Amino acid sequence: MNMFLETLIGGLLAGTMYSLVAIGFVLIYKASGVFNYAQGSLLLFAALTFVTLTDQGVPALGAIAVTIGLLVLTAITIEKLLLRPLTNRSPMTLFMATLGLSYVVEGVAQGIMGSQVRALNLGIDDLPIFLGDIMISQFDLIAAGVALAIVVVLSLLFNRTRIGIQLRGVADDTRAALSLGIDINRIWQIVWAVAGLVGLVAGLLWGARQGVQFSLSLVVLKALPVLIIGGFTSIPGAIVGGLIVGAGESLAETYIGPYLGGGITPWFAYALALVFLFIRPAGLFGERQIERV
Amino acid sequence: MSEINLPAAAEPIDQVGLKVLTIVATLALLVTAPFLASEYWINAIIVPFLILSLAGLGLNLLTGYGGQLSLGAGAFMMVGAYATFSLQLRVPELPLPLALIVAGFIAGAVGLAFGIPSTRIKGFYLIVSTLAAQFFFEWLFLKFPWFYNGNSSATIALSRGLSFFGLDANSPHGRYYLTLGIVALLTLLSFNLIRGQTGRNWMAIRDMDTAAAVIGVPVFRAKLQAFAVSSFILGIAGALWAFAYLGSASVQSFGLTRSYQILFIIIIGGLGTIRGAYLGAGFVSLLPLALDWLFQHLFSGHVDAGLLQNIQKAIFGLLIIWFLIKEPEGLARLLSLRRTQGARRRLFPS
Amino acid sequence: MTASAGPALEVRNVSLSFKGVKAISDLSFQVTRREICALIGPNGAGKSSLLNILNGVYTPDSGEIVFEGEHFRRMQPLEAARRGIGRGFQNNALFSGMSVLDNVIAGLSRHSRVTLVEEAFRLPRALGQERAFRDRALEVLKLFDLEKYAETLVGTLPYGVQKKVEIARAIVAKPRLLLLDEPLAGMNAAEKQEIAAVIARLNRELDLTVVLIEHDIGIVLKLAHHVVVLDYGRKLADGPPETIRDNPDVIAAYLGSENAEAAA
Amino acid sequence: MKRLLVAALLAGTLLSGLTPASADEVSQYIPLPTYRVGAYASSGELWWAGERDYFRYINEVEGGVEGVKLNYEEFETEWSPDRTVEVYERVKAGKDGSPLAFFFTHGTPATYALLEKAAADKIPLIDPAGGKTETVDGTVFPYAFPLLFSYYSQASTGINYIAEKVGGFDKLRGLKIATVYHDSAYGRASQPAVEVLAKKYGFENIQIPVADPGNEQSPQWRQIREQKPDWVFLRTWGVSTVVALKTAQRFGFPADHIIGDVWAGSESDAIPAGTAAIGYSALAPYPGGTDFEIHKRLKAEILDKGKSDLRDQKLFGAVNYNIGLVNAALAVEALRTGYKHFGARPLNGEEGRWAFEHLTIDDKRLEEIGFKGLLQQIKITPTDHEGGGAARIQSWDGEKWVLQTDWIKADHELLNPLIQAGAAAYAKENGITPRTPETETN
Repeated sequence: MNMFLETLIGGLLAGTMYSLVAIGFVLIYKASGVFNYAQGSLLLFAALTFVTLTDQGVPALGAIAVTIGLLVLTAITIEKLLLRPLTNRSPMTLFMATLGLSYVVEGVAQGIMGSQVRALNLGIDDLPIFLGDIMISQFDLIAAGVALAIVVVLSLLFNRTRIGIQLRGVADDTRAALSLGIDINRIWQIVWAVAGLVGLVAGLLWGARQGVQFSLSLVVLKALPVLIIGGFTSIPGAIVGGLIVGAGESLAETYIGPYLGGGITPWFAYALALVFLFIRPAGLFGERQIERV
Repeated sequence: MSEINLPAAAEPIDQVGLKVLTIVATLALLVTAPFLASEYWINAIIVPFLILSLAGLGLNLLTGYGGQLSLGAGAFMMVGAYATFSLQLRVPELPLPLALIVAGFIAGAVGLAFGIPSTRIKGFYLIVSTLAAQFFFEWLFLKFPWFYNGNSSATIALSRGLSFFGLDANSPHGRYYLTLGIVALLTLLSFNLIRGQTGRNWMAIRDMDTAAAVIGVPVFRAKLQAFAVSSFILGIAGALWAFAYLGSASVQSFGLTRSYQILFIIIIGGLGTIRGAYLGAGFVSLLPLALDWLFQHLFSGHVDAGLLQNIQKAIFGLLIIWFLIKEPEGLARLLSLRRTQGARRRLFPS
Repeated sequence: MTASAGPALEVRNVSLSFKGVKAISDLSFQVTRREICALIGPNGAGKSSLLNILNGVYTPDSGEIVFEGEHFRRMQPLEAARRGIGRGFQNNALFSGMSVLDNVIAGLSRHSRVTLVEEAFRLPRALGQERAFRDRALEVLKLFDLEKYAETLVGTLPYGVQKKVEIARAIVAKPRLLLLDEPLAGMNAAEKQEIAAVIARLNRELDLTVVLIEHDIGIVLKLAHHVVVLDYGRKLADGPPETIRDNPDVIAAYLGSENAEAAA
Repeated sequence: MKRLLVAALLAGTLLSGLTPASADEVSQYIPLPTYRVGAYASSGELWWAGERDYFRYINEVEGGVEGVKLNYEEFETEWSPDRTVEVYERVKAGKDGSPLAFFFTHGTPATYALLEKAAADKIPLIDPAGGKTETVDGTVFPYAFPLLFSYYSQASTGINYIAEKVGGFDKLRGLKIATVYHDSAYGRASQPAVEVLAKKYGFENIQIPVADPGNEQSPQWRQIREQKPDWVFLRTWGVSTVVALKTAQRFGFPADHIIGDVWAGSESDAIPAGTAAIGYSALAPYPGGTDFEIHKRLKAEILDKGKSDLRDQKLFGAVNYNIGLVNAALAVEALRTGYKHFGARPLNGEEGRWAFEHLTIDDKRLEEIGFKGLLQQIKITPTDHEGGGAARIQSWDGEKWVLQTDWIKADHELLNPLIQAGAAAYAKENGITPRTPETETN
């Protein structure tokens, strides 16, 4: 029983790490209807920039400021050179364009900053904590706290600020928002920049866990099932989806894995997502699309 | 050839003549290619180019014609390759061409199974199903030694080599003609499907699936057909990739990057066109070589090799974006002689 | 021709809502065989939603549909097509990447009997069917004077022509019930007359029952045998054109001041 | 304009097929399939720097090998076996008048992919501390050279080291030794050897797979916490090593009871793991460090003259850099052996095979070339394509790798029958008649 509980809790906490990545996708999807495959590359770019700067002796705060500046610039560039020319194209075209974007971001980031693995120490001691017999990872606990904080900050941003309310308008009904004179291009820039920031946070946490290197960009593959389960348009959905995927993977590897020879995590999340798709095509928190003909 | 004499307004006689001449020239070139090109060009460029074209064609039927986005092309190629290996190993009586066809059917059946969700899931949600296939088969074919006959390297190779009804096809020329023959045949069959009822059903679903259902297109069946036919072709392409090009293969030969590569081929070449697969495959095969050459001549020695490689990667990404923005119909349209055909089609309407 | 008497189509107590907002509430009416029934009402009255229920794009929350004596809680799009319900859409839903001819042939899909293999190898049956489909589609195109566009990519044609292609596609498979969503929208007066005449002729010569949505009251009153007025998902009036024109509720709610003038 | 662009690209490609011939002196062509892009670039970058620096040193300081200059050229593969095959096809005919004497595969999967092709083309595949273990048997695999340290030797050396730590082989009985492995052909390659060793010494063999890429390993290490093994043999690669070490720390498994294999024991693995890597040991057929004679020579002649390929000179002497040095040195010494026999001119594949099969580097030679301590003594024969089979053990102290032991040899008597059985099975399946080297001429 303890083993089960520990597996479950460990999985749930690990799941929040997936949620952190997924939130960036949700933001962009809500505002511009794009499944942004390049989110993983942006995450790598953000973390790599930060580490490169601190390696050069730039203090952490300064490095964060410069990284944020670069992320904003990147967001503006992407909006101008990619989103705007592709306005009103199908979600699939946009998706494929972001696939191309990921090549560009990875090429530029690693070309300039090199492909060496960098250590990233956030000063979090990852020593186990025990709750009775149940072991909990301190690092994952902190990551979960950060995820929660991001959700709170984002919901404040959406509900309390003018930009946020405009953004929600764009997400709900792009045409109506346009007719109200909302500058949708600027909204896109802001959202992509915010998604970059969320990517920075996720990149730092993941980077602290596994070193800042190319494989950071692969976490995108973990985020997709999370989004499917939680729904593409809901930030709470990203959290719940992450928890389900994390717990599901952990339990499956422990309890089903041995019968199948183990190593089933890469596809298990996708199988789980497929099951959810059959039951709830729009995800747990997503909005059902109404077909208009 | 009596049509040539008709005063067809659409195609003046000299144009038809030109067309015939082009076809004849192409055929002649294809047959004599092995004697014109070096062994390197056949082994390392032309054969893989043909196989990638075939894979592109397979995916194009599903994505470009059927409108169903797939990131699992590699998975279905993998199934075809491993099925061929198993058949050749365990049913040695079955000659290679038949084994390829059976392997194609197995891949088609697998594609059909992973296509079932497409009846409930639309648009890019479908990539979940195809990615599930990708990861599942990478795991399956590595996990269970039965699939690779338990050898320690977990790779598959045909121990008896390639033969085509008794003809030895192991030499570069043999591989070339084997590949060319299969690719040409499957292209012809695909072309027939596309211009018939099946193709119409697929395109109707791609252009507007709700309307298609309402006017009586059997959407469910047509989608599954698209998955099955596409996977059939991908499966055969996978077997050729493994045994006619690489010689031996492992799951890594059909990983996610392969799936992306096939997708890029059809984006660049032209979604929803047959020749797009060829143009795209040509582009994808030749671009890295061309960039290599260009960079070696321009910057060799001046720029760090790592930087060069990363710049090439970024350029490749930029080209993809550029194609999507400027030429959504890809090279097929760019190189089209009939540019006057009117406004652009819009694939995948939102 | 199957059921001897009774209505061709009956809508019984149908309700539909989106995200809690009622689009149609408890709607009932009947359409008699071989009549042209017009659905009118302001935007958002639930007219298109109703057509979507009739051929299975939407599932109603409650109620049922009776078509030629058979009861349906929910219609499936393909089932609807198979039973002979044709449909034209409000904003053209043509297959933009295909030629005019192919668009119309697509309407014959459910009659296709050839297998994939026959088609891949172009066996006689496949070729024969292809020829038959082509002939039938050309025949229908001729009806609309569209043969000259047969090989043109449909997305490149003007709106009015596309509208005609859509009707051609809807009737190519000889439906018994035709649902048309604003078939005359965006056309000039001459084109409207032309299409209205075609609809009337189809109705007369092919015994086709027609349910259409149209905003041009003048044409509706001339063309339709029966008018159903909807407002906010409810039925406001139901009857022959003459009585509708004089119904004070309808005038107040829908025809309004300027529309009343147009109707007069 | 667009057409012009496409035409230009096509023209460029066609031209790239034609190679400009530089006339006067013919150098030995050495193609290098490399990965500076993609998931494994972090190990690659240093590796190529080491290889290139050594080749440059040989060319510029020693005037080539026996007077023959080395003409090395890189090809990007992103560690993809398919792209390596493409490179192989491209270069197998040689270049500028030089045939191909051997082909570095730079990756186990690529070696697997090329095994049959290279045998048919008679081009030796060189994959030190990698490759297919059975190819140690040169009678069945004349053209495959898993030099130095096969995967079976890795397992055996690891167990030998554990035995040394616990105080003798008899103490292994009843211990639990878990292998955490990257779930791939590479990761599983040592399984048969561990199985035999477990039987011989009576320890419990626990195998735990980690699926690629391995960036979440809680279930695996929870299993370790449950089963409480005494030692963990870590056979991961890339990011999965870092995550393994970090997760081990989180689950309270001591790092000084984890022994990594060759490909899990570089700075790229240890540095990102931070404190979690302190005390972690790894097998080192290629130890890290700059205390070796060759490093002094390179520093003076290459680095200080600004000719190094290293982007960040802090990484001089990193494990991956030293891998590059050792690989390059093996190639150079083999070529030297060949030139002495065939004359100082570029060798072809068959001559290359002869050269590798007669490569001997004894202690004296190691001193001469400055590799003493960095490279073990090597003696390759037609029946033994490994030629070494020993490694030193190094431990991470938080800053750098520190050598703990001298060379520890694998138990070849135990492993050889296993290898020969595997090779014989392969020969039977593929209809190969094993050659009998004793009867061969030259």
